[in-house]
Amino acid sequence: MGAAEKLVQWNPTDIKAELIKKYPPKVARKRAKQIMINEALENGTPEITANVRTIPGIITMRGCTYAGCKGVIMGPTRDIVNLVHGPIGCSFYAWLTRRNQTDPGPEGPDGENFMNYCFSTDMQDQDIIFGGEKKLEQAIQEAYDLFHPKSIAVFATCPVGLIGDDIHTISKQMKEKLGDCNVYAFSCEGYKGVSQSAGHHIANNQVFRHIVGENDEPVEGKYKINLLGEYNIGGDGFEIDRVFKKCGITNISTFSGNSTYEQFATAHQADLNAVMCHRSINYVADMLETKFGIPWIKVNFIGAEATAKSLRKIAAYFEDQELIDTVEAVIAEEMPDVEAAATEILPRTGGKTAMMFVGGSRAHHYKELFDELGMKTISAGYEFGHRDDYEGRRVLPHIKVDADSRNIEEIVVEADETRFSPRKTEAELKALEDDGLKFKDYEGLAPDLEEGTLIIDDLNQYEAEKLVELMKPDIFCAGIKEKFSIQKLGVPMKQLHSYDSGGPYAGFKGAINFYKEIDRLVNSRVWSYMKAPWQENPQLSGTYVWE
Amino acid sequence: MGAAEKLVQWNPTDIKAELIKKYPPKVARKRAKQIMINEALENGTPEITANVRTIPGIITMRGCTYAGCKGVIMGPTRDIVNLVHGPIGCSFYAWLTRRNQTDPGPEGPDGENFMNYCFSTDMQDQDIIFGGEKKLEQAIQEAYDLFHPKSIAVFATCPVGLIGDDIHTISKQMKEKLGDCNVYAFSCEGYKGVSQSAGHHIANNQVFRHIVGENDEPVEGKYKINLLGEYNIGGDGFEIDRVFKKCGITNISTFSGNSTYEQFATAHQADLNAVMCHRSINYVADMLETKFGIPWIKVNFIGAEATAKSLRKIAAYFEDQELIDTVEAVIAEEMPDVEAAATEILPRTGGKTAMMFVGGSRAHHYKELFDELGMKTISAGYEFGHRDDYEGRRVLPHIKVDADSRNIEEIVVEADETRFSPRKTEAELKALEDDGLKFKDYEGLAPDLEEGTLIIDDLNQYEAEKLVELMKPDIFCAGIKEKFSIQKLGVPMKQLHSYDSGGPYAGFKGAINFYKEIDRLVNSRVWSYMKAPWQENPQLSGTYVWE
Amino acid sequence: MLLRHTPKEISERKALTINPAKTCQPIGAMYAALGIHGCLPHSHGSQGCCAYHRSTLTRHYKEPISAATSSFTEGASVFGGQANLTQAFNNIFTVYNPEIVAVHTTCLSETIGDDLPQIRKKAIKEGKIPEGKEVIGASTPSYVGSHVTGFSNMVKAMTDLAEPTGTKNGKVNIIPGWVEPCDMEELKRLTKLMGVGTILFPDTSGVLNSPLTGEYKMFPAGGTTVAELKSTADSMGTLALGEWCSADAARQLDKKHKVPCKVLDMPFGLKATDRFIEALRTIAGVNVPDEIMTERGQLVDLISDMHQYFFHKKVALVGDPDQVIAMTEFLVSIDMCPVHIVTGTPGKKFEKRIREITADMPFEVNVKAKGDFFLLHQWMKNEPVDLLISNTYGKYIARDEDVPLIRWGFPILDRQGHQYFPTVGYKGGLRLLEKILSAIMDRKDRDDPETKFELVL
Amino acid sequence: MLLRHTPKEISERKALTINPAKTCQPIGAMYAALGIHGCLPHSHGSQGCCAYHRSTLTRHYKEPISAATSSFTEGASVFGGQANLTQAFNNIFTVYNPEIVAVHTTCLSETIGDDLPQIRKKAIKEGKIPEGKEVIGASTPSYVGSHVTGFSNMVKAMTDLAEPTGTKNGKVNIIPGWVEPCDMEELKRLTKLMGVGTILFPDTSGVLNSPLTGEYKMFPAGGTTVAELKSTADSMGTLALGEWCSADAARQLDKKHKVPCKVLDMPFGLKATDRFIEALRTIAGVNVPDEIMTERGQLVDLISDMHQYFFHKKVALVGDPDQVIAMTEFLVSIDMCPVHIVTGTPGKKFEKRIREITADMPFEVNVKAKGDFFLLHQWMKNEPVDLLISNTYGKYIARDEDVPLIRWGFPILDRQGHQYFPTVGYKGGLRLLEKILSAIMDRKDRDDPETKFELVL
Repeated sequence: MGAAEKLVQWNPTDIKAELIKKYPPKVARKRAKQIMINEALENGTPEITANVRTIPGIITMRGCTYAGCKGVIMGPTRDIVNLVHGPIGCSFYAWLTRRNQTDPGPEGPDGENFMNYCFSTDMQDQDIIFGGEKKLEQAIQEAYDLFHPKSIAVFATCPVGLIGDDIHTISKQMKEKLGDCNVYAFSCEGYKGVSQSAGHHIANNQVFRHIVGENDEPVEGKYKINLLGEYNIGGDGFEIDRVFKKCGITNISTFSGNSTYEQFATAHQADLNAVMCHRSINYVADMLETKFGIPWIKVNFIGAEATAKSLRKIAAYFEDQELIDTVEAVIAEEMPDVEAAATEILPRTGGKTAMMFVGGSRAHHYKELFDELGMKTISAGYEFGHRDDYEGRRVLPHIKVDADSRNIEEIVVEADETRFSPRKTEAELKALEDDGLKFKDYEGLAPDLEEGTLIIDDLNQYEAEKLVELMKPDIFCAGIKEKFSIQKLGVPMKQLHSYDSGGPYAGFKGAINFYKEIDRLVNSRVWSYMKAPWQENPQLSGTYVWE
Repeated sequence: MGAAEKLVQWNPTDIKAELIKKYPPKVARKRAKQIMINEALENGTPEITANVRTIPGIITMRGCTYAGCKGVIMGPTRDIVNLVHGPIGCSFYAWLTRRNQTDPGPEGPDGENFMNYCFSTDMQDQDIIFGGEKKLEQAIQEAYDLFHPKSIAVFATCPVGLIGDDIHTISKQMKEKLGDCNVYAFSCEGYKGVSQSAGHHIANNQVFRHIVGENDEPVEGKYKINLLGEYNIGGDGFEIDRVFKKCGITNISTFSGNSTYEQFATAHQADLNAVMCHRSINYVADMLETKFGIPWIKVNFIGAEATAKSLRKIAAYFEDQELIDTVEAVIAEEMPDVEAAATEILPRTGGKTAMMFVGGSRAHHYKELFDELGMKTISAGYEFGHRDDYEGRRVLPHIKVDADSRNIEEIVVEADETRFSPRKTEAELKALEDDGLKFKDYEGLAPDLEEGTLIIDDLNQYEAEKLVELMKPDIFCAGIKEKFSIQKLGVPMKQLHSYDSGGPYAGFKGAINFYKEIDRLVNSRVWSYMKAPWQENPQLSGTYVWE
Repeated sequence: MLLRHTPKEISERKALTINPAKTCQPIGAMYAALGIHGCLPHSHGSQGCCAYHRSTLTRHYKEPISAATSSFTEGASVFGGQANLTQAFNNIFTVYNPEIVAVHTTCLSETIGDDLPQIRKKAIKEGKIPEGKEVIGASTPSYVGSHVTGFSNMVKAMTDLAEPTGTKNGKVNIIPGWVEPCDMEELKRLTKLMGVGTILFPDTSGVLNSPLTGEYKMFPAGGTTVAELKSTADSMGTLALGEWCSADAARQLDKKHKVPCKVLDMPFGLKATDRFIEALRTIAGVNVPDEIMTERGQLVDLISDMHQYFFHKKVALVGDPDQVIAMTEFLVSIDMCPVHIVTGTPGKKFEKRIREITADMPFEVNVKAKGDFFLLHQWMKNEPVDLLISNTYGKYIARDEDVPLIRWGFPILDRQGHQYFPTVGYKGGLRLLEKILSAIMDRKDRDDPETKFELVL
Repeated sequence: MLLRHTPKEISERKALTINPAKTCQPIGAMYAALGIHGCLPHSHGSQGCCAYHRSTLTRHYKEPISAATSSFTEGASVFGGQANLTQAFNNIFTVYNPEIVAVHTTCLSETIGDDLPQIRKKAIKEGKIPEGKEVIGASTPSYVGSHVTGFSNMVKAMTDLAEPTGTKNGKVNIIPGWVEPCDMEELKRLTKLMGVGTILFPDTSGVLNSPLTGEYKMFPAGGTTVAELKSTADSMGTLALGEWCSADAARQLDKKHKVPCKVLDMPFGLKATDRFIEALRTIAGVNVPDEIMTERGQLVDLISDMHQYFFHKKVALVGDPDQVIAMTEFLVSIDMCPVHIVTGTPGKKFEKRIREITADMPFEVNVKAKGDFFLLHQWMKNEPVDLLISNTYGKYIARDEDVPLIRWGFPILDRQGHQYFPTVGYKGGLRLLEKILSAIMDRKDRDDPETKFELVL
């Protein structure tokens, strides 16, 4: 059954009221500002409160700054030894749990790959009392002696900041001592900021400060770009790279799916930055533009149409007929399979409804795929998005910076004396803009959602359960923590962080995978088993019908 | 604890009385004749009754004629399609259940090997009513069309004889029709004879009649022998062949472990027949001598000493110094490992006791191994042996042939006009005999057992349980059917038909395997777990001792 | 290759069975008889049959299997087995003293036409069967049907003991069919939870999964007692689990003693177990207790959690009709696709039933009754599968075709656990799912390229 | 190779832990708290901790895991978490209305020195904790001990609820330690069979193996009730299963309420289960019922049947101290040889105990407390084994070294069954043997040359 009749008795305002009515007044007031009924007006939408503190005691989906920094951004880096300075837990939980895939490819089986390893200083109480600097230093040395990596990254967990271990100085000293190993640190204590988002920012800063631009050896390639904010979950990055290769586009560096140290180090040689996950990576995009003169555009490779559109944008940017033709040829070659799959599956998915509460961009990206399946997104939101991710970058100037955000370093970048070179003149950029190519722009989620759609920031478990009970979506998308409470309600739940164990869902082949997966989920007969026959028809006729 | 003190309160006569006292008089009388208290006299032992009917209703270890023919003798033949004519069961039960190993070796992965297959005409009621000849004919044709084997052997199960299917004529006709495939049949209905033994005889007859001597292409080799009555259970044959090879002895054909059709067909070119299992194969040995002039000697490769002894016998027969020296060298090379193993294990096995009730020769052969382990055989017997297997071939003339045996064909063989050639002159044989090499001779089990040892023919489940309860052996050896009733009594049981899943136990390496296996069994801590702590010490002290 | 001579091309075979997926009636009769307390099965034929059946059952259960035989000789085969059987009765009762002897025939005694009832009558007359001891007999010609038929015939023979007392016992007869001892235990646990008094027959629990204590009991504690078998005539009804294994006995009780019956599928998997519980619920007019509801919900939960790994995986399935039918329904219910289905037992209605169950599956289905492993293997060569469910003989195909194997059915000669961990009921369903999952995931972990190797599944 | 950088040569590491065999205290405290009925665990720290623990427990159980957090910000970290926690209490009881909130600390709140008891007192005073609701707190600094320590600390905190009424309740407290929900169920089944009234705490059965019914219960049916926890002070004694997991709580009850205690090994395997049953028997002065005797005998039977396959097989074993100690004893008792033994949890007495258990093994034993998977892997490279028993992280080593893996312990992220099929008790022993056997035999079937491929094992 489509969502329509299910929704009939509800309007968004009632639902919003339902969601917050049980809260203590203070909480209710705060949550009210984070729940927006979309008006989808040309000239923007009402303001939503986002990137604010999580309410203590309210069961949130959010993680911490360390998770955003070590887990999300640095997690996928293959040949960097990621050493966590702190008690064992933080390092343990971030060990292989995000399904970032990596391919030591050319170097083959002997290529450096530390992603299957977990490195920690395993701080003990005496380290907390007397300080952990010596132990960190020793740990860096032991890691170096065992593996001789080209780079070691140090991550701070909560106590480190409090006890005042100077991880940056230690790293600097060890870098000098070791000579052939770049060592640097991230002050990504879990208590910083209000969510993973702060960790992204901190990671962006240090990667840019310590790695980007380190290698000026020219990278070959006709159309050189970086792909920013793609983490190769379930092999998404592999599929996108497959398409790039087919188009003749050289992806110098992905931030940070399937990435290597050298890719970051040479990223400044690209002529365009294509930004996937705006939330987690826009800082690097901006800094690359300021320091090296590389423009950036927002792209989205989730959804076949979106992929085609993004490829066309890139081709348009390079203003090269050969590339434009190749891109069109590739699209023409890839789309038939996609359309065939859609045609077969659409009859079974069309008219169904979806909810998405993930990340800082995925909720937006995946709406594309559900559109292609004829499914309506009836509610969506981000776990750690900012206002600009909802309302678009046009609101950036108006976002008030609160205490939590102010604590996150904002590094000032200037044009590189020797290496800054604008890839396009102002005029060229203007011309491209007039042809519809938007630079440094992101319009956010809201405009893409229908009027009346509930947009909810930092959705929590209580609201999720209520939403599902009230609106009965055909599918709900979030993360592992939410998966089973939703499914207990008899609604299939798809993880859009880890993809359960599916993927890739990006690009053309990914779209087909996703169509099939959603078809499997929303049409699974499993949900019909929840009630036993005698629950359907409980009365006890004393006489059993024998043969 | 050694057997000694356990036995103290029993003497063999009492035990024998115990074993039969519960029987109805008729049964008691019969069993009394099959239970012999060994006197181990130089000039022979008292007479035992053997190879007589099993008593209906008494749970026997025995199988049937079909099992002896198809299962034992023909089972290990690799490249012959063994087609069972009858209802499905007989064929199913003989499918891969005997652990005969085979090695399509030289021909590699493409070498013919039908041993993993099970072929049956799966007779249905209409076949019983209207006869199964047409179906058999068709089945032979289908087997030929699918596999193009060089030979197809047909086996009759119980109903076939009764409904009068003429399997021999069918086989003859099909052999002619197919041209390049030797087809022949075995009338081995299960009801014939009194045990597997009749099946051995029937198999011997047909193999000799239809295969042996079929191929006169000379076989190369300096010291050519056949190994008779070795079935390569658990790889015994592989080990023996390894030793032969080392000694430079050419084993033309093993009857029938790891055998091929061609080996049988060229067996008449050997200069000596070495007989392992006297019971199952002596018929072929005799016929080969009569028809082709090949003498036979009894050998035993179970036990390191026995293996050395048997090799020396063969060397002695060929009267060739080079062979004699090689054999001595091989023995000198192999024995140290064996002795090392024995020295290590003997302290743990010495003085323990064993019982063996298997086959028609194994009970005798394995006594050798237990001797090497310092273990005493306190009772033994055969499942389907004849008097000569107990008392030696000297009693052959005195064995009265009863109705059951008379029904088993006794084929008359004459010297082959063209191919008969005595390998040794009467004088040569005499000389060798004088040097202690016995031809065509087997002294049987009894002389090798201590005086007073209980020798029991066709031991049944009831007697086995009683024996174990009364004499508490440290290990009991028989077949799969007996394994677990014995072990329930807390006595380890070793299968000497299938070796459980162990082996090889023949030759030098086999001896070491057996030492280790018996050490594991008689010293296993498992048997100490049968009683729970509270059974050892059942009284209930009301007050529990807390910390 | 172990089965290197098996060609991909399939040619029709009219007379030749290769690698059978069945064996003969008597072994089924013997297994069934072991489910009666204090019973000694007796094979009326040449001793080889008995030896083979005991060996096979022993290898499957790793337990002692006691059974006697008439040890036919050539003479008996000509003049009839009456003398042997009568003598056997005398020896059996004297030496082993069972409560009851359950005689089954063989192709031999059937071909010569021995008349069991008449021999039994005569033996009683001659006092060869002591007062208070029972002898039942089943005609189990090896050249008809299969081991399943023999099982069914012996279970049917048990109903000869049924003796109406005139007053109902308020119980339900449950005929479990050819399942493992632990399955019978599990059925008893479920009916007990439901609060339904039952007579389960046969019942091999406590017989073929007995403890090691240092004592050998020829007749262990378990099994349906003769008294219970007599009382089956007084039960309110009979639930026969499995058309092939159990229906005849149930209908016999109906025919002879007006005990109404219903034939259900064996309760393997969610739906068949639902029908079993629903039947107990309505017959006894009780509510389904929370404990059972929880077990059911756990099974549904695991299905939903793991559905992504089951979805559209292809399965080859071979076994006995009742088991295979229920398993096919279970596989289909979790969106797996049994594409090759074989039973060695004849019966066109088997193929019909399978076609119904698999009707809306996205793949074409090969199904054959009276088929064999050779055919199944050829099918697999033509359309490969992700999983093979079979008795131990499937391991040769599994290794050659490099397909994961789940051992299920009879006989299992090379693994342990089947006699201890039930696969019937909701809990049994959990075990089946666990086995299927490990099979699929072990293979995934083995074959995934390192780039795709997963920590979390 | 997945772990291609792991060298065979072992070099001493003073500061660097690689591939840990432990995690931090709070997750243990959270798991323990889930074993109280109607309890919401609360993590007093930054929200990342809570998110990580919930994710890991969810991946292990494939069940919803509800827990709240104080969501520290930088401010809270400077000025203390009292305000956050008090606000959390208010929100929790208003929105989720649990019976009890079980608070555990983190490295963050411990480092800044938050004082739970004081915060709790204040919150009660301010009415942030409603009448009749309970709050317990455990100090679980991540930089001390391991997840096992955290579990133990939370179980100890449960004893703060103990309230003597003056009259004994005639029951025995049983502290099962960190075992699976189904293990706790099995322990309850065994004590019930023994006729011993017990209070089992914590008890996650019915909480972390809940059914799929279309209804989401934040607080499922299972768990030890607050009333039961209060009553622990009136029990006749406490059996603590596992020195590391359970002893502290038991000794606390002894100290505070004179409830005598005994620390036993976790009942994995024959001997440890014998000691557990023997303890129940003597405490309650009852006889061991046949049903348990039969289960025991079945375990002994399977050991004897399969001994030939276990004999002198080498095993690498990694896990938590109490589990590994019991498993080591079990392996040795079936003549297997655990040659490399690691726990990530610190504790010299672990190494001592293992050395005692393995004293007369024919091979040298490597044992390390506060060890890691990296070291275990290096040991395995130096002396290969036939079997690895480990949590899911062992799969990387298993694949690289081509060693069969049995998943046992925490966390298991890639297989199902562990929450449904117990490994404690005699029946649990049967399951362990089945798993060990299949692991060994699957490998045998894979590796045997065709000439040695076996039908019967």
